[in-house]
Amino acid sequence: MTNRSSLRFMLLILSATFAFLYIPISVLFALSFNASGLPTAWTGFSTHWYGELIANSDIIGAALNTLIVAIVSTLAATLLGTLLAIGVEIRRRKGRVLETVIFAPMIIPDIVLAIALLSFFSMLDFRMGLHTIIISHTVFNLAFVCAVVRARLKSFDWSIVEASTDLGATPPITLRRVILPVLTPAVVAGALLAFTLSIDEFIIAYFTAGSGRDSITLPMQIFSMIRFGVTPEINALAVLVMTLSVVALAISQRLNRGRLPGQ
Amino acid sequence: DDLVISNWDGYMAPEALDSFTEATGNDAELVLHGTNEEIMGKLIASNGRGYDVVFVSSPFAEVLQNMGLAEQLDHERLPNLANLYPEATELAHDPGNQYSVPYTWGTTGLCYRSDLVDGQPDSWQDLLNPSDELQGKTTMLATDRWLLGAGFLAKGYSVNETDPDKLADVRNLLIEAKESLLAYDDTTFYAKLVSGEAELVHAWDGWCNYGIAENADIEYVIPREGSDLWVDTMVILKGSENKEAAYEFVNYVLDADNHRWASENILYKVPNQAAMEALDPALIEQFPNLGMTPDEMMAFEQLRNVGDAQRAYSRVVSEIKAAN
Amino acid sequence: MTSTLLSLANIEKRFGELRAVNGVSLDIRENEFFALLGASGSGKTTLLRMLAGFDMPSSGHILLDGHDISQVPPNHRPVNLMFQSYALFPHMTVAQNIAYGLEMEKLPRTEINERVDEMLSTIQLTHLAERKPEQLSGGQRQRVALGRALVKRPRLLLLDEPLGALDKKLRGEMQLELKHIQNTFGITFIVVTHDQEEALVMADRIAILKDGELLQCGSPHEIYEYPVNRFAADFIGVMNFLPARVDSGALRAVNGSRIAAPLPADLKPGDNALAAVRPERLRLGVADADNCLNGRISAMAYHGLDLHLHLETPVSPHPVMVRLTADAAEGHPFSVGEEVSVGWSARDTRVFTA
Amino acid sequence: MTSTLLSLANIEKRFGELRAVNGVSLDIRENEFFALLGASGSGKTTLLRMLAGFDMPSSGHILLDGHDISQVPPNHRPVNLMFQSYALFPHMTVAQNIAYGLEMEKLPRTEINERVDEMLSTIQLTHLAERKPEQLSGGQRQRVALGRALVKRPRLLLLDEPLGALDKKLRGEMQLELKHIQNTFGITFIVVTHDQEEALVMADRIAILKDGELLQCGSPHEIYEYPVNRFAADFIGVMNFLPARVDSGALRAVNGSRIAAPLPADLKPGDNALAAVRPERLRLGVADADNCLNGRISAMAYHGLDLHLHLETPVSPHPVMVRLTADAAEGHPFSVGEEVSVGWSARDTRVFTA
Amino acid sequence: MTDRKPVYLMTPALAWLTAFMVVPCLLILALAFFRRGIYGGIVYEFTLSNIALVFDPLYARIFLKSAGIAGLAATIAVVIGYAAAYAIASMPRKRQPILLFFAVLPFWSNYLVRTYAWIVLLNREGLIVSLARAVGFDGDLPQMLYTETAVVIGLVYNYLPFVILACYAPLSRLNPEIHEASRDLGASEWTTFRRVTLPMTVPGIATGFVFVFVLSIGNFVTPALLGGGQFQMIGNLIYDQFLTANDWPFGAALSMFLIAIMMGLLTLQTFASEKASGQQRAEVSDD
Ligand SMILES: Nc1ncnc2c1ncn2[C@@H]1O[C@H](COP(=O)(O)OP(=O)(O)OP(=O)(O)O)[C@@H](O)[C@H]1O
Ligand SMILES: Nc1ncnc2c1ncn2[C@@H]1O[C@H](COP(=O)(O)OP(=O)(O)OP(=O)(O)O)[C@@H](O)[C@H]1O
Ligand SMILES: NCCCCNCCCN
Ligand SMILES: [Mg+2]
Ligand SMILES: [Mg+2]
Repeated sequence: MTNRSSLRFMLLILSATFAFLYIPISVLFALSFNASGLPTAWTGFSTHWYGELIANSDIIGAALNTLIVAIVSTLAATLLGTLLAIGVEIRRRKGRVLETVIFAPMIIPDIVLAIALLSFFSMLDFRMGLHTIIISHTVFNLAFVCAVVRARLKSFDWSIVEASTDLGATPPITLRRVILPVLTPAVVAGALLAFTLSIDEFIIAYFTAGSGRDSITLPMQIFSMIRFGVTPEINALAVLVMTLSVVALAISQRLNRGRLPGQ
Repeated sequence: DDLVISNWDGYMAPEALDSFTEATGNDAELVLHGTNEEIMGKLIASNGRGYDVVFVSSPFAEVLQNMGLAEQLDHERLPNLANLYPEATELAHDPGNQYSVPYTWGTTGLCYRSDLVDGQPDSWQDLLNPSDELQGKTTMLATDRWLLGAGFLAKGYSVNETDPDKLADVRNLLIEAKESLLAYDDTTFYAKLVSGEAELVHAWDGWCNYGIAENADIEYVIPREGSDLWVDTMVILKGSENKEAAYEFVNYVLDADNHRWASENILYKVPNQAAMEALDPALIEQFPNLGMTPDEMMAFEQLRNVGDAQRAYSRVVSEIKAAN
Repeated sequence: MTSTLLSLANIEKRFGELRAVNGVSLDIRENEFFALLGASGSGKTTLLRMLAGFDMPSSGHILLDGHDISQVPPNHRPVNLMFQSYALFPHMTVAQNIAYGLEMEKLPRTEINERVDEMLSTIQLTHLAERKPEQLSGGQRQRVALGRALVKRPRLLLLDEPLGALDKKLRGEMQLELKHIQNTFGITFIVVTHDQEEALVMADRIAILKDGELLQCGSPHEIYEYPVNRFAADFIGVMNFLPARVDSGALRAVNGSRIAAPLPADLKPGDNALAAVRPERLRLGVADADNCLNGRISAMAYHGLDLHLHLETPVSPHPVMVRLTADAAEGHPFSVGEEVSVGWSARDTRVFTA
Repeated sequence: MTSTLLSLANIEKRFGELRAVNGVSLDIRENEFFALLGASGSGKTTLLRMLAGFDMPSSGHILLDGHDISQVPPNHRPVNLMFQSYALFPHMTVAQNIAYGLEMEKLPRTEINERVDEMLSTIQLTHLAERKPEQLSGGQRQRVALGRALVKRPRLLLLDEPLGALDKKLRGEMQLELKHIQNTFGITFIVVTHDQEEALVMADRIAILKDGELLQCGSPHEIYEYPVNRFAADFIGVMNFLPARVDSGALRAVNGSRIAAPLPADLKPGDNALAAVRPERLRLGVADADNCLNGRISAMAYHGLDLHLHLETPVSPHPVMVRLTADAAEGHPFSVGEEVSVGWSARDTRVFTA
Repeated sequence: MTDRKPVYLMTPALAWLTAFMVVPCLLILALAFFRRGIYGGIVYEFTLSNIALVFDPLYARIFLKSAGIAGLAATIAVVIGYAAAYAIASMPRKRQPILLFFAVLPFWSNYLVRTYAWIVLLNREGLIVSLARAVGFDGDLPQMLYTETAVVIGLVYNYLPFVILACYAPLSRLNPEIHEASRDLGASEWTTFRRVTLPMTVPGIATGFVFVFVLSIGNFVTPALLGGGQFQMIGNLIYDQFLTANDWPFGAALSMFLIAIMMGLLTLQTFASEKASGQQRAEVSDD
């Protein structure tokens, strides 16, 4: 796997994939700096749209709400989904399975889940807001996290779990000190996936949001703006979000040099 | 609590709520919905709670009424109703404005690039069965009622037709029409005209105006077979906990100045006589369809809730969309 | 000191159709060094896993200090297992692997460090303390697994092939260390090993498993000198078997010659039997031997400290093996094809039912 | 038949700072059974991995039939490796694991099936052919790994501890089988083993690795009887070392007594030296012995076929080990604390620089 | 005790799912057995007509069509995503998290924004065409936007990172010696990949495939924007029943149908991937 020609081949695959992933991104990057804001023609470099963006408190507020929803529901889903995956795999190894409930959140059409939750919450007279979006996002996110972690658990060496127990660790300690660290790459992958899903989710968020502005998420905001096409501010926002993410990563890298998630 | 109003994006003057607050002392919040369907779904599932005033198209207002979610309007509290054209108080979906107040109205027709399209299109056939040059350069509205509407009008049927045979006719017509279509689009069709991707699109008049604003070669025409009369309305919800303020809001909108101001901002006709009479003539010059009179519009039939026939409509639309 | 620590009562473990462990009953005494021997797949690992608590016996009971521990989870049993496959924690260094069990006991950090350092030097891995398992050689991994189990000083330590991957030198040292730890801390050991010499040297008692069943259990001397049956005799050490028949109180080889040997009571005239004698009990020449045998050298093998001769004889279809000390061998320059006579005494002969 | 198959020229492999293999040069002959011995971590696996083509030497060359194969990928080398960790395919059954290598050769299905069946019976796993590796015992897994490599009948077969997890009985049978396969198919074997006896019995030649360096390479007899230095002597078998000094042509032990031994030429008067003698070369009594020694029995160990005495003597800080045959031992009922005299001859003594 | 452990690991998630999925969804899905009111709404009168309607060939056709598009998108995404995950997993271990990060980063922009970027690229007057013109190509380019191809591209693009993540998880710690053993036995890199690595990572592939498939079949934004609304996914159909037609009973019936089929497929997939990856019940317990 480490010989040079296959390494070169791997680099080729990576470059091609990343090119595919980033071509549309470079388009919106360019658009965000296009003076006219129209996708049709380049009319000169301008940071005008970034100014517009900063001034647009609706968009900024929605973006912040999205971030809150994504982060909290990712954390909750990662925790619940990972534990679920481990539990299911332990159990499956013993021969009993209960897959359906676990797959369901992925398969249930968004609109069904959305309407069901809204009906349910209003039946119970549940106050709605960001928290109800978070609760709802956690439902499907945890299923996705669970699926990723399970894919990894299929090739997990369970004898180290026995070793840990044998050495006196209680199940929670084994979980924390042995299973989770070994699963870290998969858990990180699951969390990234949940975060990504949540950040983009529209229907369920729309239906489970409260009725005020304080629980409007970015996709809700953007979908409602669709009749004007994608405005250049939104492109600017997308660029800003990605840039900030890279900056955050760089800072966290610097803070714990050499220690990355997944190591 | 703040008054919560749900409306489409850009369907009010941007500062409208601030001046409402200033004028009445009521705090108000605007939330947005992308489509009628979204807000309807949300209202039905939550049993009409959480919102005070919603902006929806007339068939949806009818549904709100049928489901018992709409407030029976107390006209005493809406003195500005008097500003409406008489025609606007007797609209078919809600004669006497029992539960809804018209906010905007207009027609559905063809919006096209006069610089690219040969001659002036004047028939639904120009859309459904376009000339060779227009192949792959037309779009139709995607929402089921308006999509079918184009077919009904082309065939000379009622836009609320429920006869199965006639529905089948329309289905066949629209399936054929699909061949020459670039896309179904009810959100960005005007942008496609501006970019030149499309040259002739099925459009609501006001929205065609957005195109005209960017490219003066864009024009709007009502085909000779006619149009529907669409009406977007304001509905106060029965479940509203701020009815007082909700009435004040609707009344505020109906104020001649305010409603005119809205029209100038969003380039839609408003059913407000006082407002329309005060409209800047230059605007009508630039956007001729703003000049259409209630009289002319009343010639057209309104979309109505079709009850059980909705199932057949959905099915037909599915058949069209599934056809290749 | 001979009180019973662990009692297995009729333990059975099934995997589907297969009975991996089949009705084993056994007492292990306090502070004993107990060796489990058995062919590959005979159920040794399965047995240890049940003692450690990872598998439930399909039936039977396990008593520790007289209490049934079948329901006690592994982390609450004062029992540790060193895994045959090592089961090292891949994300921890050598030192962390070893410290883990002590941390579970919530010992003070200084004590943990002390004991880990001590263990590292015992297993001679001090210089690799910071390595991850994947950067270790096979033997180094085994030593980490061993150290990780040993450092806990449990009452009962189960070791599944603890020294299998080590060279002889290191194995010798580790054996001494195991003995030392046992004596110092009074730990009871159950060791699975395929190295019979290891078992013979180190164990107080040995159990032989065959196809999940307990064949024999006894001191090394008993097991080596008085195997209960043909299989046990064959399994431990090397044994020459001579087919024979009981004939009016005497044993006769296939060629009719008499074999002088103590006859077990249950053999009746006419029964088929096997006479057995260990290669090292055969001596060159027949002077004052109870039994003697002539044969032709069919093969010779040099084993460092001794020389093995394979003899073709009239009394057995298989070559008879003779083990000569290097000393004895150097007196005679043997060559293949040569005829030699060997003798042995009656008391070195065992007789089994065939 | 003694043409060189494989030549290693000054092979070196570094992991960071560590030189896991350090300047090894070696010729392996066609059809030879070559054993690699060395302490845990001495670089044996690393060396095999370079031969198989998984690791590139940091420097040096590997020639097969005179051609440099450093750049040949593993699947194009007529070389197979049996992994110390087995590396079985977890998703394939035993039979599929074994068939895999033959399928790679695109052999006809019938031949594959035939050879797989044959190999299954060789490794005695016919009844487990349809099991997955995780359902096998340790020894069974090892046999699958062995079978998977053997069935390919390559020109050069590298075996990393092929029999380490097997009980003695089975190991003996497998050893014979290895020899048999080698003879039948003319395969050259390089076997890593920690079992010296295995190496001594089976190998045509043995190489001893120490800290990545080649210490000695020669026939088993050479290695056992004429180790090149103290380490080699100590590593293979058991050796008693007696510290000594060269004193005008003679060797004197620490207590001043003379040690009769052939002196290596490079030892000069005044040098420190070590006299070495194997335990089995010491005899009870001093009749016609060149050297003699009195000692007190400090420990006794019964090894089945022989008895080991540990003697405290004035000539060495460590106990001197004596290995007596069971026969010889049964004559004397020894007891700890007893004084005994032992003797040995000059030609059994080796002398090393200290 | 080993029996209790999995239960309490699963309890929080299962409780969550029960409260916020099972109960609410059962309430809604049960509507499949009731009648739609004349003006929408529900008439609580038992009927199987909604269920029967699902088996109309029209809906089967829509289902097959959208399954076809989703399947194609999932297949392409799995091929690209697996290759990328494999490449990431074969990079030095400390680089891997960064590579993963950059693989998902584009997807922290916004779905619509990315989809519009594709419109800008693909449309008749778009960048790709302009680029082709700029380099001197003046033939007719096929219509790219508003085609099935565009829909598939959009789906693949948007769900690719999920495949990468799903495949990376099992690839991240494959034992290299198993790979080496295969090479040693005479397999080329490719054969090793096909016969060893691939089967051992089937769970990841299956997971990735399922992700793209379920997300695609329920997607309506991409078909609307990149497909010009000319392709209807089953998710879209269901959405329309609930929101446009206000026909909850039929929407519920369609949903049940979709869920049942997907469950069936998933059960098959679990079964198949367990066979392929060598997972088996470790023991036959006697209880
Ligand atoms: N990937 C690696 N990174 C760093 N050091 C390594 C790596 N692999 C092996 N080593 C070190 O190289 C040395 C030689 O290892 P090798 O596996 O060749 O030993 P070995 O002779 O096979 O030992 P054993 O008999 O214990 O299997 C050891 O000290 C080991 O720790
Ligand atoms: N999970 C399992 N499923 C089915 N059979 C199993 C399983 N584990 C072990 N076995 C079988 O049970 C028998 C006993 O296995 P065990 O591991 O106890 O043998 P062992 O004595 O430790 O052998 P070795 O010396 O080779 O390690 C073997 O035949 C093995 O194939
Ligand atoms: N079936 C529920 C899946 C929810 C995920 N929705 C994500 C939408 C991303 N655009
Ligand atoms: Mg075992
Ligand atoms: Mg090794």
